[in-house]
Amino acid sequence: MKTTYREALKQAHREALKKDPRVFLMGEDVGRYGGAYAVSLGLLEEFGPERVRDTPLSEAGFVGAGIGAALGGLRPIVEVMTVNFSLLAADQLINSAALLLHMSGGQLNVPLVVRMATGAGRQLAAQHSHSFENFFASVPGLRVVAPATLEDARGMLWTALLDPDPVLLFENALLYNLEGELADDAGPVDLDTARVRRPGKDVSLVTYGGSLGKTLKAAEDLAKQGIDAEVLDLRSLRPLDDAAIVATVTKTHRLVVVDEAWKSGSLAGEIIARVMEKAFFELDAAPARVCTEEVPIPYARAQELAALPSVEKIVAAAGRVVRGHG
Amino acid sequence: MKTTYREALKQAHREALKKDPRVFLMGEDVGRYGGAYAVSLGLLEEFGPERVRDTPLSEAGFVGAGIGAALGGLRPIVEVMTVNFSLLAADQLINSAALLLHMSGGQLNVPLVVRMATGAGRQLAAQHSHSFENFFASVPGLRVVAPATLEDARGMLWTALLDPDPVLLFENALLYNLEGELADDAGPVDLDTARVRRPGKDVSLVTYGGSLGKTLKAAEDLAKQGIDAEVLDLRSLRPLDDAAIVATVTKTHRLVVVDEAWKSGSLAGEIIARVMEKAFFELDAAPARVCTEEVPIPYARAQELAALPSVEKIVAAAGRVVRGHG
Amino acid sequence: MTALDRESARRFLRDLVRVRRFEERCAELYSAGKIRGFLHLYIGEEAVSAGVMPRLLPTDAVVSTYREHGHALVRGLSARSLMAEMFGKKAGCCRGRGGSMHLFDASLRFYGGNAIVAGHLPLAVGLGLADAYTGKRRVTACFFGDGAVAEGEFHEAMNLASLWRLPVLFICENNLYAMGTALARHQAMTDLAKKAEGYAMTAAVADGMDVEVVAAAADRALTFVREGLGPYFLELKTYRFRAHSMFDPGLYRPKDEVALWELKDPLAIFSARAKAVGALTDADLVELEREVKAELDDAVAFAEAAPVEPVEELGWRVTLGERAS
Amino acid sequence: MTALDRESARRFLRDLVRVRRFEERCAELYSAGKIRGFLHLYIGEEAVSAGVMPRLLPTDAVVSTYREHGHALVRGLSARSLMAEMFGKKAGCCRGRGGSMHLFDASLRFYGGNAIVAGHLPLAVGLGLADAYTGKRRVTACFFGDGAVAEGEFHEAMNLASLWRLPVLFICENNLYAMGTALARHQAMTDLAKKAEGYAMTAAVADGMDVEVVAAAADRALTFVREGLGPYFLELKTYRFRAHSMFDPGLYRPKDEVALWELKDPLAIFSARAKAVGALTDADLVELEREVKAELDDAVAFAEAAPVEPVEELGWRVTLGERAS
Ligand SMILES: Cc1ncc(C[n+]2csc(CCOP(=O)(O)OP(=O)(O)O)c2C)c(N)n1
Ligand SMILES: Cc1ncc(C[n+]2csc(CCOP(=O)(O)OP(=O)(O)O)c2C)c(N)n1
Ligand SMILES: [Mg+2]
Ligand SMILES: [Mg+2]
Repeated sequence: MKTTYREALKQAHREALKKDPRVFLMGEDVGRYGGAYAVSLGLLEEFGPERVRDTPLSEAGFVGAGIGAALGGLRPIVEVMTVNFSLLAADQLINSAALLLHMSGGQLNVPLVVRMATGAGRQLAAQHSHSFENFFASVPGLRVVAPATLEDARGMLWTALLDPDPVLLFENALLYNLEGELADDAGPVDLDTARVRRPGKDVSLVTYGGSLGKTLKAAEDLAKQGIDAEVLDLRSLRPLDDAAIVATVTKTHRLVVVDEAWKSGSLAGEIIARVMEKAFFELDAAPARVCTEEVPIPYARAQELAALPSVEKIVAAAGRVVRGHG
Repeated sequence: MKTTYREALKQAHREALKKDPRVFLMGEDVGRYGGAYAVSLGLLEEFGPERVRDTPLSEAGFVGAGIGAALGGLRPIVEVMTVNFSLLAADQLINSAALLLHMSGGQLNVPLVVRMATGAGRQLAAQHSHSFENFFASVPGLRVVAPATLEDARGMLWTALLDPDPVLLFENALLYNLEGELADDAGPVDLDTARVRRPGKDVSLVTYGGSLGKTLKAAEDLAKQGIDAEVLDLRSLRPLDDAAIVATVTKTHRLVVVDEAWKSGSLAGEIIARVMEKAFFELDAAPARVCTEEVPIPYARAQELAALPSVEKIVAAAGRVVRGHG
Repeated sequence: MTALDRESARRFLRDLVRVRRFEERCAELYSAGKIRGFLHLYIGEEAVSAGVMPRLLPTDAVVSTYREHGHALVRGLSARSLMAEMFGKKAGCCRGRGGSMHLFDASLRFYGGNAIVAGHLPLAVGLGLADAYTGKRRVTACFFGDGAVAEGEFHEAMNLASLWRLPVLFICENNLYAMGTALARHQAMTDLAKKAEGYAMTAAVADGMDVEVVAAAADRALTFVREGLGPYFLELKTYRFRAHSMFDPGLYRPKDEVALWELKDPLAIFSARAKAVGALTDADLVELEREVKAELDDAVAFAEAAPVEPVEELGWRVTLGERAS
Repeated sequence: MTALDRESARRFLRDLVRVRRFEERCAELYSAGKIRGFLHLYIGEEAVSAGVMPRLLPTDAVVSTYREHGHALVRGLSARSLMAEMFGKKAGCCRGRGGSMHLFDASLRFYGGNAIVAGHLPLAVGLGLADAYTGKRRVTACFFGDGAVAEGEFHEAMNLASLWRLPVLFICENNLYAMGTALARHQAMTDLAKKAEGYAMTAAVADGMDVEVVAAAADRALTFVREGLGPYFLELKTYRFRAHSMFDPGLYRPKDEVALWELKDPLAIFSARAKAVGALTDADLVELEREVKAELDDAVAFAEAAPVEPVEELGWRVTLGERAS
């Protein structure tokens, strides 16, 4: 069936709300407004205000309430409207959700799902264009995933709800309108493994989330230049699927990581470090990162585009890595 | 003169408060209590409550007020008692302090200094043992430094106050009692450069902050094993002194990074990625990271020690990197 | 309220009309694809800015939200610099980097244009602190919505300002909705001014649709703050006539509620009154609209013609200090 | 308050004495190096826990701070499991991972032991939400200090609880200081119960040094919450007789203030009264002290002898789910 990423997410919510009475959705404007990105449009009418719960602007408060509700036996889906506001809930996500299980001596697990829109590219300027995935992915106790396809948008939510630990789902906001085919019986997918989205032998392009599309497009362009790129979609940002990362690098011996975060401190850096630690002798050339420039992301279109990873930048980086410098 | 890291910091505060009437210190318990780590003990009496200002428990509020005061022409030093509570001020530090200059088209710089204690090792358990330096170091618009010596404790504050941009000073809490010699005329130091704290030729041990002491000790132990390690103290975590990092690796061709953060997403990973990007052919062996294990840091002594980087772990990692695996 | 003279009537109406027409023009330009990103219109709420802003002194500071075109315009940022900003041009007040949500002008002490709800309240506290510290008799006026009141940063800022008796005027533009969430669904205490008591802060409520009422309330508040009596919380009840942003389908408000508030249109109310008391004539209104139209035509033409910031300047002033790397 | 019978007098005094002696033992053991990290003693504040806790049902939930030994002990965590925890032993209630600041017992619905000031208030809201959602008639009691009231998380939690009418009892242990900062230096509104009005929440204030007064106040509050009337804010005025933590030089409180409060010692007051009304005798007191001493001697011996968690178990239950890496 033809559908969109948004619609796939919505169906995932509907399924979860139907299957398990402990599941409820809460967040700013998820109800009457229908969700800032219209993911939950219609769900309030279908499931009522207890299960599709509008919250005040209180990110720490309602994320913390989600943690408490999970401790109390429910299966909350908390929508933090965007990653930009997740900073206000960072204390709850890290000091409570992530730490509780271990520091209580293994007693208190937190079966909480937190969803948020992430990324730039819509001219929303500096305060509304962040990518903090790697920060949360650095925290033991959390699981972090990034659905980049319709199948994952459809399938990750239920698996996340089954997980006994807090799971953060990062939805790149540019993906909501993504259209494509989805099997009628599409259902839960694993949260553990990276996936090769395009096999290739000359260079590994490792990416996730909103950058997958650009990277696949770059791979096509590279093919025209005679470079056969393999594209690995990480899917899970914590834990990382080290085996898959090492496997692709062992195959191609060249590595480019594409990541919408600022380069310094990016997940792209972590990937490179892991490859060095685990497969040092596999690389035949210096790896490269295609990340966002180290600037607050500007509003003006040309400036914003210049700041973000692009197909051209990926093609250029892969070209350099394959052909050597210059 | 013989002194301590704490005392050096205090003298730096006294000097700043004396030199510039726009400078004031604010934070939780900096006044009557004398600072959670006694850094400001006596300053209230000397400079009065306007300049040594106790705040309520409102991390976002008073960090934001520091930003506003900086915009209003003052030179605030804001003490966030520990990095653990900085999550509550992350929105202010990132969405306001870091972004304002660029997104206002270059109009509004924020000459703010934020100090905080960081790190583990005192059996304070999971919520009080964090190391989030790398998260802040990933944000354009911020400058992040980590004084690891008496000289830097004495000298970084004034330079930070002269800086027109927000500067975050991370003080590892285990350093406050560090004793040593400090020149009577010790004064301001630069915030830009990494420093070789011990020259060596066989392996580069790159580190910062609270791990410098362990790393130097490890270098001594390695010397007994016939391994001559060079120890590089990063000092500045943003921007990183790439030239110094590349220089040491170009000299030794072996790299171990020591960092008290959790390994995934650590600054140690960023260092390795940069070395790969900028000096790929220099390394003769896979680099290694000695970081904190990926667990919430436990209270029990043996468990906490097992979780943290140690002299033994550094020695072992360096040994492996120099001698090859095994 | 003193009797309305011709001079002040013209000023009030001019500000109301400038903001209204500016916003209407923005809406059109958004549809035409000239303005992008988020765009939050102030239509319906003009009396707040037109009432408060002229009572501030040039030495005072203003801190606002992402719904701040009206604040910026009445504060004195030129229509040209605002329009160019929204077009993403270098001649904009922030070189086109900020867009609609981030309008700044340091020379006018206009501190944004902040898009994290309630994140700017602590900044206002700090600006007030700087004035108190240096003994300057200035006021910082901080605008925010009803939705912001639920945020922790609101709470911390209110306590700090009151505890330290800082010269900050908190102006809550209570338009009854935070995006699609009605006040009673986001606040346990819907009488927002009452919340000020919890911070021992003086407060008042006023009709935010009547520019004269707003101005009088602002005067009382400003006198209080300027006399060094501490901060002040002013709740202005208002309503936005348009959707929250250009992405908002606007399904959550009853039609008759909207219709009822439209009857309180601040432009309609004020111009009718000004004519009734003889302070303005129909000819004045026509003249005023013509002036404003000319100003906006000029601003749009200017913005259209202005160049963008060159891509090479992307990294200009990420920091102000010299940096090694 | 009903007349004091022997049974309840014993219970009250037992709890007061157990907490007091437990804390004194902790202080000694800290000096002896057996307990490490941060240690925040509850001495002086015992009447709060001894008054509130027995009024809760086993099905209710408790959420507390880092100054929670007294809450944990009266809630029913054994002295053995607490002492072993503070010794960092595997037999501790959290396997020695939490220490003094992080006492948890899921079976008793004792949710910490939370060391980020005010960070646990949203958790209490969530626990209350779960009960409301499932129609369970349970109460979540959340303890916090006066300092926590300044945090944004307090504000957000209070609004949410009241907005959604959740069965949460907020208990503010107002000991007049947040570390070294006196109430009037951290709160613009020092009458904390008044803050509840800003959230349309019912509130009361009571003497937190008198265990019977506390119990009666708790009963009123719990009846209110259990009847589904919404959350309740109970301010209990108390005082800590010791320093904030073992690192605190304690220079910020006037000696005569401390002396004055020491006259209100909850143990002294209550035992005197119990004897005066004939509910207890001196012999009872001696007997009780002996019992408690035996319990604590046993707990310490147990903790001393208990093994630590093996280092190989460091990574046990970082997550509960199976993970690839
Ligand atoms: C911290 C934060 N959370 C959420 C948002 C998304 N958001 C933008 S405006 C808004 C509603 C704000 O309502 P209010 O404060 O009443 O201002 P109004 O838009 O009505 O003027 C929301 C939820 C945001 N920008 N910042
Ligand atoms: C968010 C946060 N900020 C600061 C601290 C450090 N700190 C621990 S206890 C405390 C004082 C808390 O005072 P109060 O809430 O009155 O509780 P009390 O200690 O008096 O029981 C402070 C500042 C912390 N743990 N968490
Ligand atoms: Mg509003
Ligand atoms: Mg207190």
